[in-house]
Amino acid sequence: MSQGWLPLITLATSLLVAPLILLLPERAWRARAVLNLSAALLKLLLVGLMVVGLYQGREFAFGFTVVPGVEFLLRVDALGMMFAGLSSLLWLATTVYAIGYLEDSPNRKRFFAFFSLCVASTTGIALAGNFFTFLLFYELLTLSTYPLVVHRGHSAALAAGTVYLRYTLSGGLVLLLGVVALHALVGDVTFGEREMLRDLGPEYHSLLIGLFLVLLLGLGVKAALVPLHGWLPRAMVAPAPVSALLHAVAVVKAGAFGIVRLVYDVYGIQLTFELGLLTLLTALSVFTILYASLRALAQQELKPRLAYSTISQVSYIVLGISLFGPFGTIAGLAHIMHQGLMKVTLFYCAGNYAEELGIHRIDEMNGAGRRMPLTSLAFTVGALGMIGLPPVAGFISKWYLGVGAVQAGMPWVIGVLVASSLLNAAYFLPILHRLWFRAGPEHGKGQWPEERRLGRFETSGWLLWPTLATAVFSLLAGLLAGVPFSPLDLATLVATEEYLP
Amino acid sequence: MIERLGLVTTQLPTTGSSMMTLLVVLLPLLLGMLGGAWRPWRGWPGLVVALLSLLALVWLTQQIATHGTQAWVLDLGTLTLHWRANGLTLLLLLLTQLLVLASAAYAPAYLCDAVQARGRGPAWLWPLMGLLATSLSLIWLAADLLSLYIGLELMGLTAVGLMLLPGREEALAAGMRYLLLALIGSLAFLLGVALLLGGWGRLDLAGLAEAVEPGPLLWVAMALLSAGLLLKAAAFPLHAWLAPVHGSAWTPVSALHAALVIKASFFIALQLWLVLAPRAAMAAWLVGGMGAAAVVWGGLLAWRADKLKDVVAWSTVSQLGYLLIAFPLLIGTSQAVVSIAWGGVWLQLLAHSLAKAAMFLAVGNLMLATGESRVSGLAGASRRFPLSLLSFGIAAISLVGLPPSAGFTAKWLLLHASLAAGQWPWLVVLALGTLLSAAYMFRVFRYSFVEDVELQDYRPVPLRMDLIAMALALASLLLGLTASWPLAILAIAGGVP
Amino acid sequence: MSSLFDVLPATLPVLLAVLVLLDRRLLRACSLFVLFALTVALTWWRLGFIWLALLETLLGAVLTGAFLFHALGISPARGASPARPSHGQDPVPLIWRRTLIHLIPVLALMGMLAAALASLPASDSSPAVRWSGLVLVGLGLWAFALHTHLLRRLLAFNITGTGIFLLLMTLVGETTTAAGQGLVITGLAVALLGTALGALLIRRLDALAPSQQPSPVNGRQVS
Amino acid sequence: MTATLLLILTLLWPLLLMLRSPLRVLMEQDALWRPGPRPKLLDAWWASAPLPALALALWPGETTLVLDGWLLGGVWQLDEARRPWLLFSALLWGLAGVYARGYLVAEQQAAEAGDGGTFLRLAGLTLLWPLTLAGNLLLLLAEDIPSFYLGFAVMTFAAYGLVVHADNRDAHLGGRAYLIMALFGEALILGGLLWAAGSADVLTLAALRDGIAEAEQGAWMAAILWLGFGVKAGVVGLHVWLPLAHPVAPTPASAVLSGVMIKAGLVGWLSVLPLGDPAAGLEPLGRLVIALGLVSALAAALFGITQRHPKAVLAYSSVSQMGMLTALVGTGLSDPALWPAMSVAVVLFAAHHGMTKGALFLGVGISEHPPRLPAWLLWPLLILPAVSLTGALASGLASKWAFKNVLYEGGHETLVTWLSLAAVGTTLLVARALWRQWRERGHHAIPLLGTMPLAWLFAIVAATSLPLWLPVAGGVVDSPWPPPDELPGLMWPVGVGLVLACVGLWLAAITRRRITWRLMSGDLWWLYAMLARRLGAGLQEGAERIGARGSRLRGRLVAAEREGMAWIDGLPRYERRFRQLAVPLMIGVAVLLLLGFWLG
Repeated sequence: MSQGWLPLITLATSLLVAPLILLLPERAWRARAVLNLSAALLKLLLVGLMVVGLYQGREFAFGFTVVPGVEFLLRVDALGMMFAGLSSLLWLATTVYAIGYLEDSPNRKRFFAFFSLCVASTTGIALAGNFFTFLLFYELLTLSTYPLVVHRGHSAALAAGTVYLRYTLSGGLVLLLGVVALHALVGDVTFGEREMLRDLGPEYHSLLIGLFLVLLLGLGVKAALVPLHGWLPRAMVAPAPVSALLHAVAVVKAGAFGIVRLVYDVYGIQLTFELGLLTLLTALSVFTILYASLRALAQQELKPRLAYSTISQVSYIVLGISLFGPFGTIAGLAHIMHQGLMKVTLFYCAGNYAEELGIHRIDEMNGAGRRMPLTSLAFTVGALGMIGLPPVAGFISKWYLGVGAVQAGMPWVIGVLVASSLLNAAYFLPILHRLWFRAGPEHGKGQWPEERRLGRFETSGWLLWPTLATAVFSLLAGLLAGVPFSPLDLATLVATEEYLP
Repeated sequence: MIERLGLVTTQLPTTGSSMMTLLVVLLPLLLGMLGGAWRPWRGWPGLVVALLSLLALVWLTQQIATHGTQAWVLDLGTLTLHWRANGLTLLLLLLTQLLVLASAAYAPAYLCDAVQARGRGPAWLWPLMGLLATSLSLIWLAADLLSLYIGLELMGLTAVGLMLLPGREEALAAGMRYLLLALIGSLAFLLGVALLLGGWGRLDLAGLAEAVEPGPLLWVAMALLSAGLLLKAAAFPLHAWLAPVHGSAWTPVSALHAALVIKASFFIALQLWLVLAPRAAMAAWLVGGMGAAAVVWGGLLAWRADKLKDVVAWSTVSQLGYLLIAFPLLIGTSQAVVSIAWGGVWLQLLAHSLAKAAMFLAVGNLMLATGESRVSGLAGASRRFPLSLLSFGIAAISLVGLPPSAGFTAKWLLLHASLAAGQWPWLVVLALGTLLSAAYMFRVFRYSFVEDVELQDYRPVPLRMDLIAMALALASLLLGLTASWPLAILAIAGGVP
Repeated sequence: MSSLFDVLPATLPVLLAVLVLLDRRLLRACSLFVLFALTVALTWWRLGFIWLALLETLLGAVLTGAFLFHALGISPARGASPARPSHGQDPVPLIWRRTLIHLIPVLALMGMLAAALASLPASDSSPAVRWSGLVLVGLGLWAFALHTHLLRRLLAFNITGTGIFLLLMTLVGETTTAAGQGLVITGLAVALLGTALGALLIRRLDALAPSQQPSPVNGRQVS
Repeated sequence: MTATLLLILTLLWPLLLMLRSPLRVLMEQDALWRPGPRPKLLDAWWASAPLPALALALWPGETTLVLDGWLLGGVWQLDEARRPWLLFSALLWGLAGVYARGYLVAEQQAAEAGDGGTFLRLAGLTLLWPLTLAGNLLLLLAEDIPSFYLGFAVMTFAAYGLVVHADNRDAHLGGRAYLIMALFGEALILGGLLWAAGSADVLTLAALRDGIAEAEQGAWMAAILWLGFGVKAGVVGLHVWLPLAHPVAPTPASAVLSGVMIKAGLVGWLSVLPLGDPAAGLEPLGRLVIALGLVSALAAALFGITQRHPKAVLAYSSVSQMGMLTALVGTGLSDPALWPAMSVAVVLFAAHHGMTKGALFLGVGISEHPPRLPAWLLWPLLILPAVSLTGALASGLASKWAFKNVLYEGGHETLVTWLSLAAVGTTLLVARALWRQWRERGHHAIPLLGTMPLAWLFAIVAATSLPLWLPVAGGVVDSPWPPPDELPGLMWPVGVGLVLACVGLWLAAITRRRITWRLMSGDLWWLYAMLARRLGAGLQEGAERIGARGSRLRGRLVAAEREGMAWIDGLPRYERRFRQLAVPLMIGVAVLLLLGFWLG
């Protein structure tokens, strides 16, 4: 029975940190840092324990009834563990980064409290065992990220916050309606009980299609599928660690993860396929991938470009899901992790450039590689990964996507992948060129917008080490994709569960 | 349906529970009198004594959980009064005691801070508050129309008196309007009661439930009763007195009023409908339609309101609309729908009461601290009054109906019930209401996050005031996941047929 | 003769009520209201409700009247001279269109009531009282909607209330008289309390804004 | 066991060397910004990067290394087919590395003296050179597709740094051309590999070849892959980066670019195309490949002679030679039966061209900075690899004989004729290159025993003696040299070429007029660039139009929102009515409810 408490404790590590942080005075930054870091480490440890337990075939579940027929359920499965692992890993990195990033800025207490809450919601989403619990944390995520988005408090941030709320709350509402409708149809939907909907019979099929669309609409907002993506580029006004977290794990991934759950654990891939919904997902994601890449190409500032790149990359996950067959599944799931690692690296780098040199626009980046070689190296790794070049993790995703597309009988998707790679290259390689091969202020041409010397190295160690760590991780995730416990391995585990009855 | 209301019972009350019930009803009044005599400037001593009635209530709960619904028949000569206590009653009593307690604990510090003992107002606060608690308890317990009428009138007049206490001009004008409309409302109620009495010659609800037969007399009586109660409950087209009244009232009074007084009228109306016209689906739809209009209208006006208290007051109008949707969901629908909606309605009532009280208290704190009553005066508040704002935020979560609050769970149940009943319009209404309430709540937050504002002088409020608001807000939040607990109380002893 | 004896106590209050509600001078209207209450008490006595007659005299006529006069600024201690002469004059702005429009809902209500009453057995003791009660209700509500002056609204409310009490007591049967009396007594007490509260409020509003012209009580449009 | 270790070391050693200097810099904090003397970057260790590869190529026996955790499962192996490639690639890389130490000595000295900019530029080169090498070696040794693609990509992108090393306008133009074309190539390769590997569900190259042969749409897969690798191999139309990138790179880098790296495209073809598989049914593709190869070979020659920069001329010569190789690969598709014999010839030809072209490129540097050698010795040494390239001598003769022999046996006389014509072109090209070298020869002599001349001399020796040491599949060819009676058939193109060259020279001499019309090197690039600009402008216009429409729409929405807000702001005015009409409204509600009750 004690195992049932493990998910709960994992959730509590970050959930309880929030009030504790609020209780600490604003000036006690050391205590806050220690608290944050120890909680992050503890959580990583607990998630590790659960992953090991999962491989040993143990069951972890915790639940109680909220109202008759509706259960709060935390459960550990391979899919959730992937997401939880990612979030706890990146939480650790981002906490370190945020401590350095927000040094000497106001409202740190509030920031870290909501930051913890945000991670707690992400963990909750990962551990949710049914749609009700999922929805709970999904909405909590919206709430806890809003103060982070408007953290700076200037009018642009507030406007972005308003847009963010408009999108996400409406999406959440639509999702709520969908989930309630599903609940009214078949009762409590525990993830993995796919037979509930499958056994409904053909007369329900049109209803199921409608429900799927409603749920997709709700989840698509956070996943930033194209007509619903408008909030993401604006949310860029948030501080860099927030952007990093929003893009890599928290909000965007929550949406994508929700779609994964919807397709695999609620409808079941077989039923989704039979209803013809996979084609819809494919079309949607393909359009998103190309459209967002084109938009990214037109951006002149670094963070918006990265934001559009996120929109495009997250759709890879949806694309992977929509390809019927184990390879597509593996691709989609592995990309959840891969994209998280790579994108978080890129955002850390963007933050480093902004903090150390005051760089926000792409044309200010000339020669920054010579001033900040390690950061630029990390950026290079991330960018190459986004393009899908080996040995960075992005290649693995792309490979499986391509193979999955062929197996799903849609080889034309490869063309989309290739086009997307080219577009990615078209908007990342010029940046790399500027970083490494253009003469800039370091060569006596012009000067940095706002240079500060934050640390002994090229920038403050708090900022540098997380950046390097995630870069190395994203490299290793690709280079050593075949070893046990790698993202690919976990994804394969999930996919086998899904396709083997 | 009347079983759910605890009107059918064969249980005779135990002496202990009778005593306890009396204690629960009368103790607040007694304490109020004492408070009026002594005018406490500290909340704690009174609070400790007031815990007595809470303890009595707990004991009563225990009794009823073991023995089932209890009913009392009071013979006063030829006049018979009927009282009963079941799960629902207990829940409402509990809520009342809790909120009155919280307001009472909040009031001394508030009065000290805000009013500085101007006039005789503060002396009247305590007895009136006690009286309010008593009359509310009476309403929850009453099982006949006479008791209900007495409770209703007592409550109405007390509420007017409480609202008038600040003694400022705008308070008086609004209060006068409130008084007149409340009186008219009770006249309509009385007229309805008169018709019922004339038609079937009895006033006890259980008896009436069996006796009444549909016909013009019943319909007219019900129409009059409902119209009067809806006026008192500030349902949509009859809501106009509400916002001005709150604008100038004292914060703890506003909290009590929005949380309980309005709910009492709603409770009576719903009870009468369930007892007397359980199949009048069409009329229930009309009430639901009023609710829908209330949701939209209240939401829109709250969104654009300039003053903080107006935002909260208009939000009350809007939220009451959610409760009015209970009518079409509970009346003339199948048993399955009713069993879902029943929990949803009362949970919504609980959630809204707690959250609204918390919100009024939090708003009071913010207004005291900033010295500003307008929403835009909150600029920069998030840095300076994090606790007040946090309690406001948590209460807002529940009001908007975002998880994991009780408001969310209630909304879930209501949505589920609407779907199960096939009544699609309510889905739209609930959705709209959520969006609107999110819009006006987050508008407040938006101002509070503004950073570039010069630091004006402000007075921090005592921590205890913040803590009380926080406690209520947390209660409304935590009820979301522990909703099975109030639902279990609802279900005990006659809650489920 | 007996029919006249029956009809007179029933029609007298109605007549008086019309006068109360439409009198241009407030002081006179208040005085008429006391008279009205006394006739109602008479009606109670005629119907055989002695307790009610007594209470009506005490609560309805004496105390309510006292509070009404208090609202006008006349207190027994200070004699009969009104503090503000303007209180005596409150011309009722009678615009025909408004008057008629406000009549529509009242008529609708009366129609409803009539329909309901029609399905009941006719009052064995005093049908006239029932109808006068009905008319009083309509009259009061109509005046309430029509007037904006607070005191007049209080008067209208009291008249409506009285109408309802009359109606109520003609409806109760033998067995339920006690219940009916309970309701009426509560109602009377509430009406008194309401009037008292209202009167105090009017005084207070008056005291708060003495400089406003015209005087706040007269000019105030509390709707 | 030793071979396996050597295999790992082959790939690891360049990476370790690469990391050495940045680590050294990192050790001393702030070394990057500190003025003053810097460590020596191009030392002997640096040049030793390809030594393990060389050792591995010479190590007897085959070896296979399976790495489960690596990418999607790594399989690296050295077999007889790979050995010649590895050998000549490693050799040329080594020679070029040694040569670079001499060639870049001026920059090296400036960097050591404390010129920060030069130091960083040089540091970039010293980092990317071993990385490119590692990619190249991985691509040769990899048997699993991901590793192969990884090697290919690493080599391609790291080489960008070598191309733009000079950091001037031309260098950046060359770099851009290189990168854009390479990206297209990579994209096509990725697409083809995914398609083919996905259809067959395989992860190794051998299985991939079988898969393509069996696949229903194998022809398309093969075509895409052929085009993808064709970018690297300089197939006509895709070759535009070669003449732009080669002249601007430092000479040793040009040597490896032309000598080894463009062979990677060829290796790619050999690795993924089902050559010699009669079941593949790729004959039409084969014919197309042959035709394109020949066009490539001839057109490049014609265009190349108009160039002035010797390295550009040599680059066109590479295009031409690769065109010939392309045609030979095409026969593997169109006439599968011929392939077993032809593959030997192709390897020989490729190795010959790699080494010889390497030597020629290195020679360009030598003619600019001639060592202390008498001119009668220096210029024949410079001419020797050129003659070899034309096929008149040494390794050129042997390789030409090898494929002609096969082609004659297969009955492809026409093809031989065309190839001979191409050889005429080659002769003209090398003559032109040497002429330009002569005209631009330098005078500042460098010591003979420096690293530069020695590496060059060794390259000439190795290039000319290639057939003697190259372990072509199944051992060294029994008799690499053609029988004497075949010589005229092999020699005539050279003769014709020489005559034409002399005529040209004579014409130029008698007219004494400079040939003013000169074609821009990079030929089709300019066309592509113009088309791309047009397309870009069109896209931009379209985007602007869409953007304008979007902003109009947004403006309209904002206006509507503002109107709506204004309307909502006006709502409170109705509140007064509600307040005034509370009682009638209450009655109204009652009436409505009554109606409701009445209706049921």
